[in-house]
Amino acid sequence: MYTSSGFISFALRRLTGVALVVYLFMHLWVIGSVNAGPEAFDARLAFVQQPLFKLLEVALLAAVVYHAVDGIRIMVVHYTGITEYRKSMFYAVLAVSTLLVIAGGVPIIRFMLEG
Amino acid sequence: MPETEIIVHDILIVGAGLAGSWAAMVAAKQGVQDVAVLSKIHPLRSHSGAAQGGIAGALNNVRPVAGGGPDGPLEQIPAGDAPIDSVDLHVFDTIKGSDWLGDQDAIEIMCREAIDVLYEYEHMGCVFSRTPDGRIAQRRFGGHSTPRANYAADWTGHVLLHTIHEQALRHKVKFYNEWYCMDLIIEDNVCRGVVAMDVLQGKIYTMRAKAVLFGTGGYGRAYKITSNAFANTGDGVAIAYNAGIPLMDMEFVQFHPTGLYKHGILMSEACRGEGGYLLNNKHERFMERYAKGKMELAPRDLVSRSEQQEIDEGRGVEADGQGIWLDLRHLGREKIMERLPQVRELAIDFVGVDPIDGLVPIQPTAHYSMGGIAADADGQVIADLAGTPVVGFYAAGEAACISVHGANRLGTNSLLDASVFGRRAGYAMARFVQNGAALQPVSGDPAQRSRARVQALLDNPGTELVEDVAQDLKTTMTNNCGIFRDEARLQQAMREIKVLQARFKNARTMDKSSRFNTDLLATLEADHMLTFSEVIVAGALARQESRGAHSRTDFPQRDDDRWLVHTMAHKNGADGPQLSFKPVTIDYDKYPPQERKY
Amino acid sequence: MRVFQMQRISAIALVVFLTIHMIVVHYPPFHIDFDQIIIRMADPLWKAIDIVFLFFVLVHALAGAWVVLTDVQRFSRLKRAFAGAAIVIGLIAFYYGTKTILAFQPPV
Amino acid sequence: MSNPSTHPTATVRIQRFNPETDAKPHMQEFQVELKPGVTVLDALHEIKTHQDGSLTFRRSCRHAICGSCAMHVNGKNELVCNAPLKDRLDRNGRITIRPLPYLPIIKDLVVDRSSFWEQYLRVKPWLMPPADTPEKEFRMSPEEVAALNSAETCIMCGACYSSCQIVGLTKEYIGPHALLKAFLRVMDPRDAIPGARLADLDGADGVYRCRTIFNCIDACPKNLNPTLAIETLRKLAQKREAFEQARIERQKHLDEPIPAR
Repeated sequence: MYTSSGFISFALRRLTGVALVVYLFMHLWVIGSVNAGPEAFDARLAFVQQPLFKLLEVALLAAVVYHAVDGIRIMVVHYTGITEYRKSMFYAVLAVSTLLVIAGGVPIIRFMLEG
Repeated sequence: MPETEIIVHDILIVGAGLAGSWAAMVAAKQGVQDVAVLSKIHPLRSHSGAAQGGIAGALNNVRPVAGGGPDGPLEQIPAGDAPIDSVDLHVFDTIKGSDWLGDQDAIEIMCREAIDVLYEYEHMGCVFSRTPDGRIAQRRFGGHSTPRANYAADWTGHVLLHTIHEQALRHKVKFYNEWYCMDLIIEDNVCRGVVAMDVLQGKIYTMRAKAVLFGTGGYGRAYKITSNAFANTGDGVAIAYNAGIPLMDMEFVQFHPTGLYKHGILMSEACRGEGGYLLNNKHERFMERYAKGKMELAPRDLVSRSEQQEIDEGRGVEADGQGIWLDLRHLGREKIMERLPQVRELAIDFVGVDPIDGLVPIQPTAHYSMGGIAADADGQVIADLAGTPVVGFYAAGEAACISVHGANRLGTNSLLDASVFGRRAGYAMARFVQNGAALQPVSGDPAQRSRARVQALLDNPGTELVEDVAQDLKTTMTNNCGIFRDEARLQQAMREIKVLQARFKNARTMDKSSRFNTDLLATLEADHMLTFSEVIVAGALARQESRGAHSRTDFPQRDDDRWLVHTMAHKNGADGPQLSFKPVTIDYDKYPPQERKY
Repeated sequence: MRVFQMQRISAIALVVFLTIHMIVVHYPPFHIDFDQIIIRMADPLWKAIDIVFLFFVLVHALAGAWVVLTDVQRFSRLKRAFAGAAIVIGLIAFYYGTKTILAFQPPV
Repeated sequence: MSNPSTHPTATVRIQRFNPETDAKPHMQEFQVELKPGVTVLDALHEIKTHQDGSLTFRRSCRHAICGSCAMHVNGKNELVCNAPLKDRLDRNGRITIRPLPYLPIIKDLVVDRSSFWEQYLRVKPWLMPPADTPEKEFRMSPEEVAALNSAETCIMCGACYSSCQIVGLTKEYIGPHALLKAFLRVMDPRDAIPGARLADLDGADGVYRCRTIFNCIDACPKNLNPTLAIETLRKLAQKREAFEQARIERQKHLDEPIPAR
């Protein structure tokens, strides 16, 4: 096993990617209930709006944000050829992701607590 | 007797450095279908790749700026301007460098073909440094009267080795990587193949071939401080000697003036070619006392002797006084980074000094083996003073003594020697095979002897460690058969070698396994070093004169009346080497012996 | 077009669409129900945006999954099978998703 | 000679594996004296020659040019010959040495680099010179040579290759070393087949298999940048025909002096 910041970023990107693929199909399934009418839709929606799912939503947000921001970093490397700042760029991705997750996660948690 | 698996090739080359790879590539390119190379390490690990400074050749691309002095700036020669260099001048410099011991016909071939070889390298993809108008860049080198060291920064050997290996692959040469040659099969003065071990499996094979070439490199590992790789244990030289082939001029071992202090790792001569100084503990450029005309750019034997004299007279540096300063600071950061980047990293890594702003401690280091397997300019190995060819056996590169370097090699002539004569041997072997050479029969099972040898080493319950024997050999060779030699010390070395040979019989191989047994290889290598070291000392004892790298304090003068001859050493049973002497090829009209002054 | 380029182009598209999607649909994270969604989805422009979004998200997800699987040597024989499966799954999901998007109809 | 007891000792943890006797690799500890200037390779040598002769590793030049001795030291790939031992010790005076990862182990620290060399061969590492060669050298500008510096000093040690997680997942990937060699050939104005080379590299096993993990840059003992070479090749592959055309134009003038600027 060869650990490095490059490997951690790669592993996280893959893990979040796979998780998001799984989520995507669940998401389609939930929204798809509209085909069965408003009642079925509201029932499934209510089911996924329980507090536990709100917590999972924060995790989802984190996955989306990291995957996206790290993806942007990789594309910056592709199109600029900058490699010498590879470590600091990864740390910057972590910092930006964390900020975005906090900004997006706090309202979710607050909504959950306030009901 | 067990049935042995036998491997057959048309041409079999042992050693995959520049000489071996050139020979293989050329033979394959000439249409020989079945060319194989075996090497105890991967070909790209060969020590040719460690050469740094350049490869000689009178291309006439560069000249000193008028009025700049001996270490002034260089410029490209403008189109149409008269050349400053010539093959003849290169020949003369090489002869003078060799202290007139080099065979002048071979030297002439080398210097002439240098030009073709260089352009061929370039056409094959070698990435040379360039002049502003796009020609191959050249720099000064010790003992050369013009800037004719063609270079690729300070990794010249590396790019040459990779280039030629790639081209050998392109021409479908078969490589046996990590196969160790153990024996040479010669019957009735005809070479029939080799015995070799597949190191990975530990299996020993008879390998038959119509022609065999040894390009197995030099023997600098017999010394304690050496620039040589671990692999440079002179296996081929010892194997050939054991098979009855004569070794020539073995006493000539070159000490390079700038090995990193204590490590021996090479700081390229390009350091001085680019204008570096050598300083003693008083910060004097002491070369002024020894070679006023050439200063630091005198030939290596002279500079190493001068350094050793400074050290011996108490003007050395570092705690034990065994070092000398190499001063590159005045070259400036830009020049060092552009021309000597590898050298800089070595200094930082191994002695913790950045040459941009620090003095690098160096000392003479055993570097190059002028002697080796006696061969002619086609790489054809000879069996005796009359020049009787050993049919089907060739040698090239540092393992061979075609005698272009005589008593002292000039820097950048080694890459050239390996390339030119490897290439010529390739053509010669291709002709030999294509003119209908037959695969000669082998009597008995030659591999059996090597198997027994290996088994005996593995079964030896001895109390000695192989490494201790090898270290003691290196110590005695360094102390008693080094830069300065005399009768008493050489006798001492001879006695000690005999003792060490006896001790070796009681040495145990610690690793008893068959797969990838590098401990066994080290044992075999130690055996080989003990074999050829005796020949070095015997030659040094016999040669009662000082010539080139062989410097006898009890015979400080060169003696052309008695010693303008090559030393030939044949194995004489257990009695050690039997010496005979072969005249040097000299064109007395063109290059008569002169006093050698710089 | 190479999978590599599909990934890059869809990634750039997703950065845009996903931002819109997150802000509009999930924030502020009030309780969502059918009625609220219906109001927005009444606009055909939103339907179009969501269909395009769905397309890119499926391309990115399935191409990504294919890359993750085929980076493993033992699956490399199945490269084509995986690609076929991804295309079939993609088409079915796109059909199903589009149908879903179109199913959001304002109450008559 | 200094008294051995005056030197502190270092603990060298080495992963051992002898295929003839061991089912799987295990760690073994050795003690060596920490003399000044000792490298990691010196320590391995001391162990091999005086403690356990069966310890097996490759080495040759001992100054970072032959590429034999790349190993996995404290979790990083590097050449052990120019690595000072004292710089590699942790707080407890220990160093951990394993063979290069992601490659089959032959014995102890010796790995099987077959896939590495197969990929090297696959990119046709040799230059294909133009059909017509001039009497003298092809002319190359110092700038054209400088562009190759970042690839020509590769010593094929395998440190990058075996640091790459993609190589760990699939040996079908050409790998950073061979792509860097391909870059050297593609960028060389003397190479006659850059288009064919780019076409070969432009597949799923070539430049598109790189996942931009950067381990190759971190691992390279010669400070080379295979990632950047791969990025460059990817871009060149997209404008392959124009690049090929430019090469044909350049080769019309390969025997002419570079004009002064």
